[in-house]
Amino acid sequence: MKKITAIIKPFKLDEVKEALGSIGVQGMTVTEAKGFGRQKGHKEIYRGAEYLVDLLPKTKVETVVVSEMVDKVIEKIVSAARTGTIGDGKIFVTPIEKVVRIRTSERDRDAL
Amino acid sequence: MKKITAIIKPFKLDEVKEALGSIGVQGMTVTEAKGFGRQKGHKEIYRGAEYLVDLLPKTKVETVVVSEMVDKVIEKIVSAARTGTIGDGKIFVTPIEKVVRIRTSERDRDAL
Amino acid sequence: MKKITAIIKPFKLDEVKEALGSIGVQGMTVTEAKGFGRQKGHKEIYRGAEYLVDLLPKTKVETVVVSEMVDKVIEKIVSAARTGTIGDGKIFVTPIEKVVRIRTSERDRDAL
Amino acid sequence: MNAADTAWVLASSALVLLMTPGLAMFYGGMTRSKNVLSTMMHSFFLMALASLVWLFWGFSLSFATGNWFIGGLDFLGLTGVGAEVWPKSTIPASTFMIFQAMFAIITPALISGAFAERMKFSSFIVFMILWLTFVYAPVCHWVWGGGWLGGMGALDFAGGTVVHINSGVAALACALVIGRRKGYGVVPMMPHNLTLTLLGAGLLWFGWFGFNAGSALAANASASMAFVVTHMATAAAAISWVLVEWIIKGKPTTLGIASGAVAGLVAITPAAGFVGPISAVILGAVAGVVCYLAVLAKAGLGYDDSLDVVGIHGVGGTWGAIATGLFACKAIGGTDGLFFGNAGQVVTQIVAVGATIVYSFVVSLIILYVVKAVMGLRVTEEDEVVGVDTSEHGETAYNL
Amino acid sequence: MNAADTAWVLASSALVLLMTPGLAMFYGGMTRSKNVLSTMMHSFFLMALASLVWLFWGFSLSFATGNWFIGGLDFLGLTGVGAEVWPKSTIPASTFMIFQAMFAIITPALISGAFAERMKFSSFIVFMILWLTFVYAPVCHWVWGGGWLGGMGALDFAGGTVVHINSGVAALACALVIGRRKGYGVVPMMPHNLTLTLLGAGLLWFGWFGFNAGSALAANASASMAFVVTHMATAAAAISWVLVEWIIKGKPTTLGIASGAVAGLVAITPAAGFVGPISAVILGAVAGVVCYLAVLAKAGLGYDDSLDVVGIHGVGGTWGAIATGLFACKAIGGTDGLFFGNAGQVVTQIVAVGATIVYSFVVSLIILYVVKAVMGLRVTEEDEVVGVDTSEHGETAYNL
Amino acid sequence: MNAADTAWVLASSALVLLMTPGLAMFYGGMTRSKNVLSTMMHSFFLMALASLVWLFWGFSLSFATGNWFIGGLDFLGLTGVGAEVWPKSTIPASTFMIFQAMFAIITPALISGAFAERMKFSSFIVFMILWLTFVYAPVCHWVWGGGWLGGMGALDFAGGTVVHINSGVAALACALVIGRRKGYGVVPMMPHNLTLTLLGAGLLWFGWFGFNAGSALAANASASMAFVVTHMATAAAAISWVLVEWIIKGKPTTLGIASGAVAGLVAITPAAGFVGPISAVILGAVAGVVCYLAVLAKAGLGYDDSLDVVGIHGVGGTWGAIATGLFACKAIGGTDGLFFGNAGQVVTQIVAVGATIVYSFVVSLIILYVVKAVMGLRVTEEDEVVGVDTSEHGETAYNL
Ligand SMILES: Nc1ncnc2c1ncn2[C@@H]1O[C@H](COP(=O)(O)OP(=O)(O)O)[C@@H](O)[C@H]1O
Ligand SMILES: Nc1ncnc2c1ncn2[C@@H]1O[C@H](COP(=O)(O)OP(=O)(O)O)[C@@H](O)[C@H]1O
Ligand SMILES: Nc1ncnc2c1ncn2[C@@H]1O[C@H](COP(=O)(O)OP(=O)(O)O)[C@@H](O)[C@H]1O
Repeated sequence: MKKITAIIKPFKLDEVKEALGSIGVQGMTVTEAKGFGRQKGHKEIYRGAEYLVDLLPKTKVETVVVSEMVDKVIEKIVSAARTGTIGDGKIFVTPIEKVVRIRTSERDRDAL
Repeated sequence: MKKITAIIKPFKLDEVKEALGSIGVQGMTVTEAKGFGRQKGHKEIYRGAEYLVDLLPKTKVETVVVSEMVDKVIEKIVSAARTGTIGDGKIFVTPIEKVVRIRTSERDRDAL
Repeated sequence: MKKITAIIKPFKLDEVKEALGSIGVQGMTVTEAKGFGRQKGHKEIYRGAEYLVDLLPKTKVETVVVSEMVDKVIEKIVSAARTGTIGDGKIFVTPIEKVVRIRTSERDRDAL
Repeated sequence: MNAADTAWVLASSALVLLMTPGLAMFYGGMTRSKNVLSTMMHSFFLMALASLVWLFWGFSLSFATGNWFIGGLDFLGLTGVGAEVWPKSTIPASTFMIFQAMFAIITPALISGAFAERMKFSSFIVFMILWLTFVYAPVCHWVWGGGWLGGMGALDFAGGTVVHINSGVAALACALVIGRRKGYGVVPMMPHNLTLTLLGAGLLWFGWFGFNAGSALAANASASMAFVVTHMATAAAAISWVLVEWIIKGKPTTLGIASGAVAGLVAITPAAGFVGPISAVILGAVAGVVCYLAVLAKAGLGYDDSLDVVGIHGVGGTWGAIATGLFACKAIGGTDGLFFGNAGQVVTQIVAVGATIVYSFVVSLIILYVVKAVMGLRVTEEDEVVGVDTSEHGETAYNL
Repeated sequence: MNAADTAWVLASSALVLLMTPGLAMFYGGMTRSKNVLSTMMHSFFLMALASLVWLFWGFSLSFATGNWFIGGLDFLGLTGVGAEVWPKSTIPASTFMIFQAMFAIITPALISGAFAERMKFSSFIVFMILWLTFVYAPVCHWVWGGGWLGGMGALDFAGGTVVHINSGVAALACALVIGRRKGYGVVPMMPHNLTLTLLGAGLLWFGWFGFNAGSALAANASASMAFVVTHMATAAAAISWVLVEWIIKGKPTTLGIASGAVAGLVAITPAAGFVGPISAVILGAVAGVVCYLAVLAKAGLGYDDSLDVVGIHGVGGTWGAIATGLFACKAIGGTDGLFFGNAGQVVTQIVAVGATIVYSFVVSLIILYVVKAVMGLRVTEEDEVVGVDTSEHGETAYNL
Repeated sequence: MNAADTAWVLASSALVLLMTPGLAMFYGGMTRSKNVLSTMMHSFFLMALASLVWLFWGFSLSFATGNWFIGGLDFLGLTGVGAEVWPKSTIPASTFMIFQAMFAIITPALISGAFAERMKFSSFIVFMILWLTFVYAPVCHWVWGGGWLGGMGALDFAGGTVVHINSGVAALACALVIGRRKGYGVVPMMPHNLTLTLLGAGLLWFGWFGFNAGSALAANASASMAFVVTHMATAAAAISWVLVEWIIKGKPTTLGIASGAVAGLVAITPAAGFVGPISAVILGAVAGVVCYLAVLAKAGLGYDDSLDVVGIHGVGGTWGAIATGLFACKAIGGTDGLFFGNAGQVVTQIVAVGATIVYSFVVSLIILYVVKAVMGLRVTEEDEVVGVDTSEHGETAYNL
């Protein structure tokens, strides 16, 4: 099993959720984050004091899937989250060794 | 070493924290998250516009432990976080290659 | 590629960001978190009801880098985030199997 | 009709109206964020509901000529409550009526702090209609509408018995009958937004000048002195609460100063037109300490009065009503109290307090049991865990 | 000059001023958090901008002697608007002027709900200067300044046509010309902070007593009755809105009670000094239902009036103006309406409503097209996605 | 005694009281979220503390007959401050006293913006008791209580010297003695909640009508004109601040409009009853620009006046006091200023300004050094990093 972590633009969340649903991904966990990268930030001004805000709002979507699904999931996320402008975000894949469903103690594939 | 990530219902956090403390887990990091899964959401209504809210508040608890502890930790989390109703959440285990304690630069097991 | 996750004190974020920038780390994702560990919390009092707050504000910084960079990154984070007092935080390293840049579909090293 | 007095009482009516949104903020900030809207809804809904009850029958039952216990039906639907001057005043009857309407709003709104975070909204509505009719209207009539307590010489300038003891005692009945919140004493139940609570406290302090100084029903020296002592008692109570908690718990808190201020406002309410500034300071300082200790004691007593209506309005109102019998000074208004040589006034005050406590408690209990039997009082456990904002109202307060 | 009346109108002026920050909260809470500052800026900027327009030419065009359509130039820069008593009143001209200034602030501020979350700030300023000059001033003159509608006997106690229909119709023009928000109907656009909206509703209710009862321009029985019916209509509308949504959508909401209260306040505005309490309850109850349905209907009609200015102020104001022709009662003030035997008043009201709708809509459209042609109305799509707080104002509301 | 004037001054007193919670919001929103409660506590605690100081000795030292420098002891504990009419007014002494009490609250509360986010709470209390006694009471006496500045003909309608210059200069002393916040200029210190700041600005604007128009002590044409010019100067300053920052920094901000409005309110305060509307616009417009530049200059000067008390109240108050000497017009009230042919008035104003600056600065410094020596002024560095809400008050503002 693998965990796919996608850092996306916040307003793309609904589209990504839908895209994943369409290929049967049944669960995901979403966190608010701030991202720093190539995308340039903006200036904020408070009574004349200027701050460069280069940590921009991003949404982190994590979903654990069976290894066979990984490529399909990536593809779906990419097509749903892409706007073509800098800052669209990244996808990371990490290995998952065990999964447990708390409610039933089911394990691994059964737990997804 | 392994990282155990538990996605739980927010009001179970105190019990999980206590349960982990009882087996000597000395550190953890907690993040607010929103979860999507089998648990059905609720409808919200704002001046007649209805929204299905299917991203539900969850709490993500991450703790890095030595590999021997993994099963005990999982067991403790499961028993503390279970309510038996849908949405109780999941536990994921991932490998950790290195750990560093920032204050002392201690490494790995010593750093936990 | 590896993911380096640093749990640091929030007011150290800017220094860490700068330190990473200085060695060419081009991207990172930052999340607000609460940490539990050796650092003792504080008491809060609301109309006489006392609560021990032992989940303290922390900032989680995640950056995915090529494997060769790992040690340099760790070193930089440690020196930027250290105050020498309990609660300075931890650094964890995890394997990353794939990286995709959403905007371009570039993969792995190219995607960082 | 006196235009200046009318201007003052109309302005005061607006000020008292604002106290209820103020209360909504004050209470709302103290709940957990999943229940803030429900708590604010209680206050806002009463701004509407209590007004209509007042218009259709509440004002009549309180103020139309009746017997020792309850008013008559002459003013049903506000018939005949118009431009003519209200007896023993210099303002139109409609002005008097609307000023009093604001009191009929805030009193039940105060109660709602006791059952915050778990009350079923439909049951809330039914309870409140019954309570306004069977508790508020009679007690209001007793004191201000020609009933037996006023007749016997009990002093209540702006509502110590009618508003505060009454709501505080009903709150105790509510807390006892509805039971504790799930997780009470186990999971932390911290205020979710103290800036909201402080804002509410500020609006309450501001609006209370209308409540107390407006109760003079004229823009005269009595109103002015009521204004002064309201302010000074509040100042003293705010400080005494903060100091006592600083000594006992080690920190002076902002929730403490907000709570202390409200305790002072409550305690000075019955005394406002009858005492001088130094008396007000003593009265207020004692209120801050006594209410703080009453709130502390709650933990030991076991009931879950979510937002401390009993400790602040019940205890503070009782202290204020009795203290009126101690500090009242004829030179300022009303009659003399114990410290000015008239021991009998304390007895009268204690009788008024006792009668209000017993009546309000018993009738509130009866109403609660009836509503509970018919439709239940609490949301389901699951709804309570999710939060009543979502389960009862289909809303979330914050999407930041 | 009568000091009591002056005191009352000055206090009312302050109350009406506070409505605009109240509106900023009410509106701000309903936007997404990335646009809350921009929305509040609209209201706050108008507190400044409309005041200066008023001072330099707005008051003169509205109230100086002129013709049937527009006032004269005698009061440009407030020349001669000082201590002397304002005609047919007992207050200084300066008091009358500043009371009216507050209406000239809130009316355009109301419109801003229609184009929230996407309007260019510079275009907003230009639009508002033109709108105040070419729409607000004439319509105000028609009704209150000696123009044709007042002359013909149209009743508008406190601004049903001048303020609410006028702003509601202009809002429709704005929503149509500026177009829908990006993602409207697709991405969820939930209110980001309902406690802010409730606070705003509370401040509006409070301030509206100045708006309506202050419009009597005296501290008399008319002011008192205006105060009473304002309160009671609002109560009725708040409840009827909540009940109808409870029936239709299954939950009684806090946004509903806030919206219903505002709908009631809007609808009673033209009728305030002319109707009795029971009429006010009926008028308000209908307003709650009608405005709720108007808001529901928006989804079908396709335009994106972000914060429902059309449904609440346009529809509520229209209902209120017509209802004034139904429920007005000479015994209370003004002339009789249909239900008191004078059918002609409804016709007069309908003419006034119709004229205001047509004039306001057409001239607002023209101004919008001119501004659009010259400088554009909307921010870029990218700026809209990021949020106008950052892109137009370089700020973020919350760093919690 | 005149009832209308009493009604107006009582209403104004309530309005001025509300300014302090308004200030708490205004200031609180600008701090980081870990320090918001502590900042609000400063204002709320002063609502209580300054009131008691006022009651026991402050009012007497300010207003009892004394010498050129300080008042007498006749009114200690408010002895004899009751229903009788206050000299040269038509209102009860108690009304005059409580109106003035509100000024004694807000003045020290204004100072607290200078040391926000790092002051020890116990030292805060001691400093404020001393400051009210040794700085506020004398300066108040000089100007309004029969002291030398009033005697010499200095014009200060509502407190330009007493309130604003006085607090602004004390703030400078505080900022210099307490030192900069840890991380000042290095870590970002953005406002944590601008909606709170805007709300505060709205409440300040609203309450300031009581402050300035109430200072007429009567509901007359002078109050009315003070109201008008207060509003218009504020409008002009809000716009000029926003325009100048738009030009210099490229964006018009909401913090800018809030700050500009306050700058305008400050600057018009001494001039309120003495100038006409056009003068007020000029006075306000200049205030917006000057205060903006003063705030910008802070960065260069190196002290850390956290919330810009010096730039807004010190500089704005100074400009306003001098401008009173320029724009004052006998036809409106007081005496003529330079532009109306009386050059001497500017000199008088400058003397008053200079005397206040020197006295307030020196005595504030002395008090600060004494408190610092005895008990320290700052929290520990660790407490500052954690935030003073937790370390000093054991609370967290938000648990959302
Ligand atoms: N090396 C990295 N490690 C972790 N997160 C990253 C990394 N690089 C980028 N990100 C995340 O991806 C987001 C988008 O990256 P950015 O460089 O701005 O644009 P793009 O992905 O289009 O090249 C960043 O805001 C950050 O959250
Ligand atoms: N495949 C997954 N990847 C990541 N998180 C998941 C996944 N499946 C479930 N979750 C998380 O676990 C939570 C509970 O899952 P859910 O399906 O609702 O109930 P249960 O775990 O009881 O079957 C979800 O809200 C989500 O946060
Ligand atoms: N085993 C762990 N797993 C995950 N996070 C941890 C672990 N131990 C510590 N942390 C995180 O690191 C932070 C600092 O740890 P703490 O024990 O307080 O101090 P120190 O790192 O200086 O020894 C904690 O607040 C927590 O967020």
